[in-house]
Amino acid sequence: MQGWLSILIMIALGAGFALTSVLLSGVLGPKKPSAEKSAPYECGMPAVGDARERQSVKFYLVAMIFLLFDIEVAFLYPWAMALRDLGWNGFVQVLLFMMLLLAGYVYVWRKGALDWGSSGA
Amino acid sequence: MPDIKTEVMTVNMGPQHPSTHGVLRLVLELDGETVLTASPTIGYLHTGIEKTTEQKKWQQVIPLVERMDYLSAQSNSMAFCLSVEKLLALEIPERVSNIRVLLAELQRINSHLVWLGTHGMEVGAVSVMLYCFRERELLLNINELLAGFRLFPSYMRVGGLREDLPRGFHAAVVAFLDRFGPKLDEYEDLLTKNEIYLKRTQGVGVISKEAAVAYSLVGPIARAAGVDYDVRRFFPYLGYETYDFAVPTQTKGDVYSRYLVRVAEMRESMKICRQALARITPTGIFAVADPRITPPPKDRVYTEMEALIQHFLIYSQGFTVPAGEAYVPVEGPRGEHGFYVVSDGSNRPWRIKSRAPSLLACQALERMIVGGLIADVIAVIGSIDVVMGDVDR
Amino acid sequence: MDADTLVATLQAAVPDAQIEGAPTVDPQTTIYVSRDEVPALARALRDRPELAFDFLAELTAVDYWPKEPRYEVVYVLVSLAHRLRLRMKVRVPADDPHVATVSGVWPAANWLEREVWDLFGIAFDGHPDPRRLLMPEDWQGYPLRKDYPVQIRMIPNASEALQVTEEEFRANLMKDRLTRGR
Amino acid sequence: MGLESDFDIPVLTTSVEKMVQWARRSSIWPVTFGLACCAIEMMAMSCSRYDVARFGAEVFRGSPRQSDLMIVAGRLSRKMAPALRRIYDQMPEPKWVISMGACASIGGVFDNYALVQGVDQIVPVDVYVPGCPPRPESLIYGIVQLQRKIDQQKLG
Repeated sequence: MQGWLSILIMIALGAGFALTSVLLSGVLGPKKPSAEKSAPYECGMPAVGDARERQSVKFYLVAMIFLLFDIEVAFLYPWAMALRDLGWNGFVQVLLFMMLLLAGYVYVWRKGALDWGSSGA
Repeated sequence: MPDIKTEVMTVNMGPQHPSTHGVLRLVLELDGETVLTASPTIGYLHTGIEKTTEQKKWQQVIPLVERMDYLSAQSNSMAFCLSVEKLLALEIPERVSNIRVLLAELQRINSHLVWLGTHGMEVGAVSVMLYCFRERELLLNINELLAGFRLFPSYMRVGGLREDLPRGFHAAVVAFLDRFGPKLDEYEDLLTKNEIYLKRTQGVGVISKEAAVAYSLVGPIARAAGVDYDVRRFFPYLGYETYDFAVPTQTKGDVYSRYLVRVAEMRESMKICRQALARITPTGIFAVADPRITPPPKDRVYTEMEALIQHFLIYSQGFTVPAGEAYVPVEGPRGEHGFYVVSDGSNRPWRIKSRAPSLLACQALERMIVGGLIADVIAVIGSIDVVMGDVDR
Repeated sequence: MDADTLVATLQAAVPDAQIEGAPTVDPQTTIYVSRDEVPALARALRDRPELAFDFLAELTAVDYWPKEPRYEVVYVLVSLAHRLRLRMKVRVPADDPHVATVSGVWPAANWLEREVWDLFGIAFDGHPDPRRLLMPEDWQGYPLRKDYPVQIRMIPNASEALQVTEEEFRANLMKDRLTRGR
Repeated sequence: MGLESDFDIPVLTTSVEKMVQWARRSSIWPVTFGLACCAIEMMAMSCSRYDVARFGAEVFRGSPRQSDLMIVAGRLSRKMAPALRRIYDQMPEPKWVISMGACASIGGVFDNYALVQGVDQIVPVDVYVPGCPPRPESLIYGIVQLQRKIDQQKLG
């Protein structure tokens, strides 16, 4: 249990600092809401629609692809920590895991989801 | 993914925007990140300077004219003085012309440094801005040495200069020129072969040679597209034909070639500055000897009656300019600019129109950014070096 | 090629145009032309190889208020090939100030003409987008006219609608899109 | 700064108000509202020679939502006045305005139809900085004066 205590204290301090600064500014900060203040910011011009405009679907696609490969890297960290005692057997398994994702990457690349440039114009 | 039907999104890159170099409003219609159409709206900095000049005396117009294109103040006041001196048919001493050439070239380096700094920061190279503004402070020290004012020294007057060069002026300019050469190489090391900068600027915001002439683009933008029009070569003034300097041009007309042209121009300006400095004697004549225009020296004003009357007349009524019109083109940092001056024979100008190269660069902006990405819009606005004071006057 | 040969070649190019030379102090030949020959002259100036004035440096106007004809529209043209400069001036009367547009010949003239319309009230017929360029859209009067006061004591209108409808937004954008659609 | 230290152990006590005002004034983030020539001097102020970072004000935020100081740097034309008012309204509440230069303060040399003769007709101004354009040092002096003003302000 001893080892975990220091991590818990660190998490508590981090979260505590974040929470107190947010709460303090919420409590002490003056609040004068007004219609002009809540109007969407359009570089000084009157807004046309509200701020929640529909985005192109390309952004969503790129976000999904990023998420996928990010999790792959997240899995590599614990593997890298335990590399010594996993030995060759672990290495081959990770290789297999990365091959699978590499196939996915090549597929995404071929389908053209990555080329961002002038797909429209 | 070309077959996905996407809706057009309208983005208002409005007057208050960190990278529109002032108050330019661009309404962009985007498909994803690709710019379909762009319509610039200007006028957010319209100061009505041309109307204000119509009620000022001739000598009082110089501070107003310097605040039009606030990055090239010295070459603005020089252009105005040349037009009015053409109307007055004054014979300007050779030493004054050399000093004016030196100050105009220093102003060109000054304006290009602000351009390189802000353009570099917008493309992501923040350190370039800190370096450029550090060198620019040395130039502002020279302006302060001349007239005690950093940005708008108003040192040039119709008929010559305000007073003679201060002591230590030669040493200050030589010190700046010696230090600036290697520093410019440092900036080139930062950007010219920088992989990120090349990717952000090559092939971006291209404008062809014919479109450059059709849209009356001048200066570094036109020379980057291959039009080698430089007023110092085509219609020489102030003895520019006696200086040897090259006019750098490129052919591709994209953001990168404009960068190359401007940096090469800074080197040429340094060459001209050295040649001009060699011709200028530390003390000597600094204004035309015409009593109607140049006020007498102070010691004579205290002792002689005529000098007192002449001094009083010049500073109360000013001088009258014969009726007529004149336009002397000058090669400013942003290309050909000058003042179309109309006089009706009184001591106040009738009409002053400033030719604004930035206005036409703003108009041609749409052709450069359509088809590119929204991040390229920022690089292109930085590359055409638009000064909104010059656009809106 | 000096002043009168330039005027002669231009006269030969457009025979029925009355071109009247004018004395100048600066090295630009100055000519007065009448209002309805501007399009023909503009095309001739740009397309004739021996003239080749393909660069419109400046387009502005001057208001000689008490004198009649009141306005003068000034075109400053540069021939890059022959290194020539020409100043073409058109007299415009006060009662019906309009001139034919040259934005077809030189695209640069689009904004320059809008600025002259905005500040002087001289209309350019055939202009693709005749709106104000510098002043706010709803501004009354033409500021650079001599009879317009320099200072007008007016409370600045700082309050504007929070929300603008789609039509109002589209209204003050450029009407014809230079590069419409994909 | 109102710090008392009446114990022998190294502890300082102060009131909440003084601590909050000290926090507010030592990091004022200006919104980039550079209009004309004064903007060039504002940039020179934020660069290495005059370095406003020593006073905690060198982060120029692009959007008004994240800034608490508006430096109106330049001449305000009539067409831009509504945009200035809107940007001022969209800034979160503890906000201050510095009117930099003669044109922003009183219209400066351009007394004509196109300029708003003084920004205080549109937004409440805290500090006026004279000069056309003011030297970077005088703008820094303006910011320091604003910091003194914030020190005496009451909370809430």
